Amino acid sequence: MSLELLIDILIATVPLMLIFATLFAFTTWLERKALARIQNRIGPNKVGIPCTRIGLFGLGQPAADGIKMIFKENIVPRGADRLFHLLAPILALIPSMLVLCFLPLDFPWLNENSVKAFLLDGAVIFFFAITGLNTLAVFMAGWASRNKYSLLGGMRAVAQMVSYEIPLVLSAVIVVMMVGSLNAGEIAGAQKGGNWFVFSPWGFAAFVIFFIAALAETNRSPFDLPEAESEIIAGYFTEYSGFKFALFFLAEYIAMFAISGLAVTLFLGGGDGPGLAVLPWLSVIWFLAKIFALIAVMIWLRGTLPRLRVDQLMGFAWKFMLPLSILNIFVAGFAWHAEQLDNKFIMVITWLISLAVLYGAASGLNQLNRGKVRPREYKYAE
Amino acid sequence: MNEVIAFWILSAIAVLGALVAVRKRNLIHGVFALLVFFAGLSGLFLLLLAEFIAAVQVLVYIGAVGVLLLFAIMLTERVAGDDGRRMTSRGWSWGLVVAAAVFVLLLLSLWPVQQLSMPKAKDPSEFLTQISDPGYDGNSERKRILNSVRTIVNRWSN
Amino acid sequence: MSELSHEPVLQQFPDAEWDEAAGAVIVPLGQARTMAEWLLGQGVDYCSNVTGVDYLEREVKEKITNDAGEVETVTRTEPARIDVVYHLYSMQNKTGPLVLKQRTSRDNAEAESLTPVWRSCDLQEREVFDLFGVNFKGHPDQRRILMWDEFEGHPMRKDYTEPFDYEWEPTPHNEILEKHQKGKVIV
Amino acid sequence: MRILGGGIFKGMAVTLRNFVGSYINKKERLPTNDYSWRADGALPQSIGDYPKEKGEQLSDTTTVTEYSRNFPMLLHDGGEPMDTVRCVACQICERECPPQCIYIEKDYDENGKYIKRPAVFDIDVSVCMSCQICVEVCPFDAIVMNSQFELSTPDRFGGLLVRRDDLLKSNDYYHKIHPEEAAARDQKMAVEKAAKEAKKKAAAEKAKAAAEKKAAEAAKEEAK
Amino acid sequence: MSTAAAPNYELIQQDGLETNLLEVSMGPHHPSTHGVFRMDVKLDGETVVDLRPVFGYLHRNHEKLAENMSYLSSMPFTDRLDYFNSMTNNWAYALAAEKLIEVEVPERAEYLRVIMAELTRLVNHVSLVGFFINDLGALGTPLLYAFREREKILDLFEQASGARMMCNYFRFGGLRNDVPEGWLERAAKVVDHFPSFLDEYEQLLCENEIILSRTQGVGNLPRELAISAGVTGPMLRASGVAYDLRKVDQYGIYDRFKFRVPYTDGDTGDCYDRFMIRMLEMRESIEILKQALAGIPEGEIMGNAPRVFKPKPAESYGRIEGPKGELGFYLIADGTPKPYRYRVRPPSLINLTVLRDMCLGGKIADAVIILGSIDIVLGEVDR
Repeated sequence: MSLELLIDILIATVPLMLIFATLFAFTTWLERKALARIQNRIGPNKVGIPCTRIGLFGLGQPAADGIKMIFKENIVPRGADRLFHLLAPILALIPSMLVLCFLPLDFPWLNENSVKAFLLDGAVIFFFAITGLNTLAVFMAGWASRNKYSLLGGMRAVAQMVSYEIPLVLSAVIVVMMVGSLNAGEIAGAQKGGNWFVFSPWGFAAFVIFFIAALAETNRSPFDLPEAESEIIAGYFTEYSGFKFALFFLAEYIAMFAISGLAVTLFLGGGDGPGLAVLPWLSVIWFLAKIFALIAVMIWLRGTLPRLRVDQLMGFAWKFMLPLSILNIFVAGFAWHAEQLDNKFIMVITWLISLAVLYGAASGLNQLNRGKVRPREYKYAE
Repeated sequence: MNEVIAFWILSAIAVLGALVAVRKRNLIHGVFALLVFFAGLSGLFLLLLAEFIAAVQVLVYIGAVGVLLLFAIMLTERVAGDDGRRMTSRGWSWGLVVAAAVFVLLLLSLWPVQQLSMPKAKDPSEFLTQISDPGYDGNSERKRILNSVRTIVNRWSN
Repeated sequence: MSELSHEPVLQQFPDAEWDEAAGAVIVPLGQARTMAEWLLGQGVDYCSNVTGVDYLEREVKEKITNDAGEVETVTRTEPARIDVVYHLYSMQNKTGPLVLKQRTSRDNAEAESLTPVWRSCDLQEREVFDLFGVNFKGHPDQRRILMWDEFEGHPMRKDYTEPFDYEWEPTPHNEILEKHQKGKVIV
Repeated sequence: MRILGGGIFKGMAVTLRNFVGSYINKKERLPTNDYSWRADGALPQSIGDYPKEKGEQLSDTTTVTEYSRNFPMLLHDGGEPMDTVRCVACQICERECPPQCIYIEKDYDENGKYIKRPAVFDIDVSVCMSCQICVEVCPFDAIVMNSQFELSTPDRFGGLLVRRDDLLKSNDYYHKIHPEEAAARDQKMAVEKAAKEAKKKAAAEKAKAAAEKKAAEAAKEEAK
Repeated sequence: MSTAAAPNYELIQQDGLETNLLEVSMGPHHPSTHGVFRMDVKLDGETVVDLRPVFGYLHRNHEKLAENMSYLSSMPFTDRLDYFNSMTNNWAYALAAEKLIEVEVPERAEYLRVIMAELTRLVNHVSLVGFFINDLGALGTPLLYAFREREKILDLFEQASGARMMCNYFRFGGLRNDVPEGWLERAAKVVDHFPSFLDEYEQLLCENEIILSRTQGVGNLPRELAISAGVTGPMLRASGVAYDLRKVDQYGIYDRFKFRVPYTDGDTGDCYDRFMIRMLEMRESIEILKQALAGIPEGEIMGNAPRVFKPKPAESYGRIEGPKGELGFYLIADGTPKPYRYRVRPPSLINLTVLRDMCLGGKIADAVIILGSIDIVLGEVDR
């Protein structure tokens, strides 16, 4: 009996890990290539099939990088906390891998029982609980390296992650409110048939807040302060090399997948998309495609934006995102009640009002926070 | 059988974490050990099918309390170095007495919990189907846990 | 750019000399600070360049007309000295330059710091201190700037000799090549 | 009214334009890999696929562009290099070289007589800073700049100290790598040569005239 | 004048709670110190409470080297001062030496000098803006766009002088050689294309909210302090002083061109102003380039100055408006072929005087961008 359970668990988890590890490799290539093109470079194009000159658009690059990473020397600084230095990358990887299980991916090889092992009632809550562990890993890495830059990076990371978790959760609350369930599968199911939450003013606002907070949670540009290269070298993984660094790297990307996956589940209809009636397994493809769309936007932002300063980052979370997401909860509540009335006209009015309120609040908060910051005019002397 | 093994493993982790948290000279190490203890506890909750409490345990204790502790240490201590300060206060004997008293209290309150017993699932997979079953009433589980907590509290206050 | 005339300076400070060949005002001893402050009041608000010049003791042959009206070549010894040169401009009037020189002896080189008047002298006077060994009285933070703190000597002085471990890399011939073959020079 | 985050969207539009442009409009967006905007339009020789296969040697005429300079070479006018070498070992370049990377020894025949060519002419490539001062001060147009760039070697003194015989290159080679400059130099040399010859001729004529005069005077004297 | 007061190198004491300061040595190996520059920073949390610039890691005593070789021989060494702008370095040195030997520069050479100097200014400003945004944390996108355009100008330099960065192109009394055939047309093409690139660049950067909020109000440099501290170049103009040596000294033939000098009204003088002044200066440089490329005459390129000469004993100070500020060369001739005293007035070094004043009270990230907005090149700071 327990063997069957073990097999069930393996069937559910191993493909998940394999798929996302492969996707991670692919994403590193994609990111390098896309960034290169954004910056008018070519990007990796040499590494393809070994011992030939076939480049395959540089698709062999992740493999080559991986091999390099594994064989690189593992350097632990003198005076560093050896145990924590070792534990930190592992602790970073485990939670990000773990939360992948909560994504409502309907793999065709999973039977009714096994897949639902992960569809706990409180999947969304579990998701946030476990992604919160990342903070600890980052702090551990920053502290254990015994490097001032690492410590600064770790402190920044903790402050940033704790602050952005609040708007992240508050915007997810809206969806939970609307669906009335914390179950990821139910949330995805509620959006079947193009009825995605992102297509409503409150849903859209929540999605934007969620996405921005997700950028901050995963330390992506423009919120990559914990690893701000121009200020604190590489932040908390300044002192990491070789395979430990690779683990951090992997953890970061897996976390990106996970949080994009949650965004897809909450706002973009999960595996919903055309053609599902004919081929049910397409839902997995749709799900992954949506994740990649979000990751593409992340890459695009990374190629465009400089980063914020620490105080601005905090100000943005507490003075802009938090009030807006709280307001959004109220807006969504009203909208929910309006929806219950089942009246087209009222719905339209609700839409318009909530649009106006949200946009007005956003620009008002923006004005408040920005102060006198605006483009300037200059004089000329002949 | 499975849950028994899991229970012992998790308990061991929790107890070890707690012991290390108490014993460690280095405050940061201590905090992380404490977090391990919390994690073990959360696993125990999960084992009791109290998944919500387990999640909240992780969210609140590891996510919030742990980070709060780390922040507090970070802001008050010299984080970059571990100065070997006295880890036991002079009044440790009083602490021992209080700890023993608390332990006895807990021991006294232990026996009704055993009566409550864990859900008698014959098949582990039943566990899971039970959870995913639409008809499964999570509330009753919660009630059960709450009842046990209430019993403990009542016994203690009486 | 119109010239910044030195005449008013000479009028104000009768002790100041005018060096025609160099086009510079030689600041009388101990009056540099007052002169600088006066100049700042006159609108000379910008000190562009501060540097030192080291002159070793040398013999100068000069043609002079003696009392009898004959041209005569006289050899005289010019004492060793260090000049600290300031190039001053006025940003508000867009005039300049006015060159000030503080003269000091080589052995116990000491000059007045003009940093309190013009902040731009700060790093440059430190550089003169570092490379020429001129001690600036009144400089707020006189440390070595380009050389390291433990360095001995002042490299820009004309009589400075390189230390034995000076890393000099000419073409590898003769003794350099020999040394290398003996394994003494690591290149 | 300013759109919220409008500046960021503008910036994103620019990066998107560049992203797409790097696929469509390579000439504009990827100029470092597309040399068609250059005057000659050609991809520089040997740059195309730079890291070569093992054993695949770069040819001797590697050059980035015909204008580039890298380190000096000695010119000879063809044939046996040391017979037609232009350098006379006057050591002006050795004196003027800013980083002191040239080392010259004059050549003497067995009688100890100075023959106008260098016995040793070494340039230390690791010290040379490609400034071209030696070319400018050379009165004999004997030293010019090579543009070969594949010079890396693990051997500090054997490989980076370039000896006379490796420095000697023919004028034809010079024409190949720097056609414009070489032609101009040849022309200048021709003009100088012509001037010199004219001067020589004039001097010779003068001497001849003087000789004739002398002869005439002598004859006169004799006649006396 | 209060602003000219001596800098206070005492640690700033804070009232109330006492906290331990974190001392961080930023550099000499740090991604954003633009070379081997070091800032000893004392941090209270992330706030900079003390900052001490340390340099000299690249010191090679350029001045002493030049005093031991002929005037011409130190020309290539001037390339290595500010290795981004070798052409303007050459020009400043040539200007100082030409004052000593009193040689006329031919018309065509003067025009080419202006063209080269303004192209250099474009190269410097466009890459500086790129580096600056990099310091702000962008992933090098603006920098690579800048380098894309810089590449075209460097190609022009290579075609004219044979080298892309260490040009060593100017000579006393003219230029080393004439530009090759068709060079002027190619240059005109590059110059004509540049404004459209600048449009795109401005669209990418100038309205970006993150850049605005990161740079505005950061690193304020008041006008009086800027003048007193001898700050020059775009940094001075960003602090509200319209002082441009191309207008003031009118060296070379700058009096013939019509161009404007952008400056602020001096209220702010922050990083944003310094960044924008450079953007605007590029437009003016393009105007000068267009006029110069249209007006360049045919003719000689080199005056009749000898390669090696012995000037009469005299002193001269030549200065130009380099892209980073006033670049001056102070020469003392003593009748030998070598200068008796050779001094470089490095704008990078002197602009660093105010680094501490601008950084105090800011965040550590501000210190990085303030350093970026000063625009230093360590080859010139350390010499």
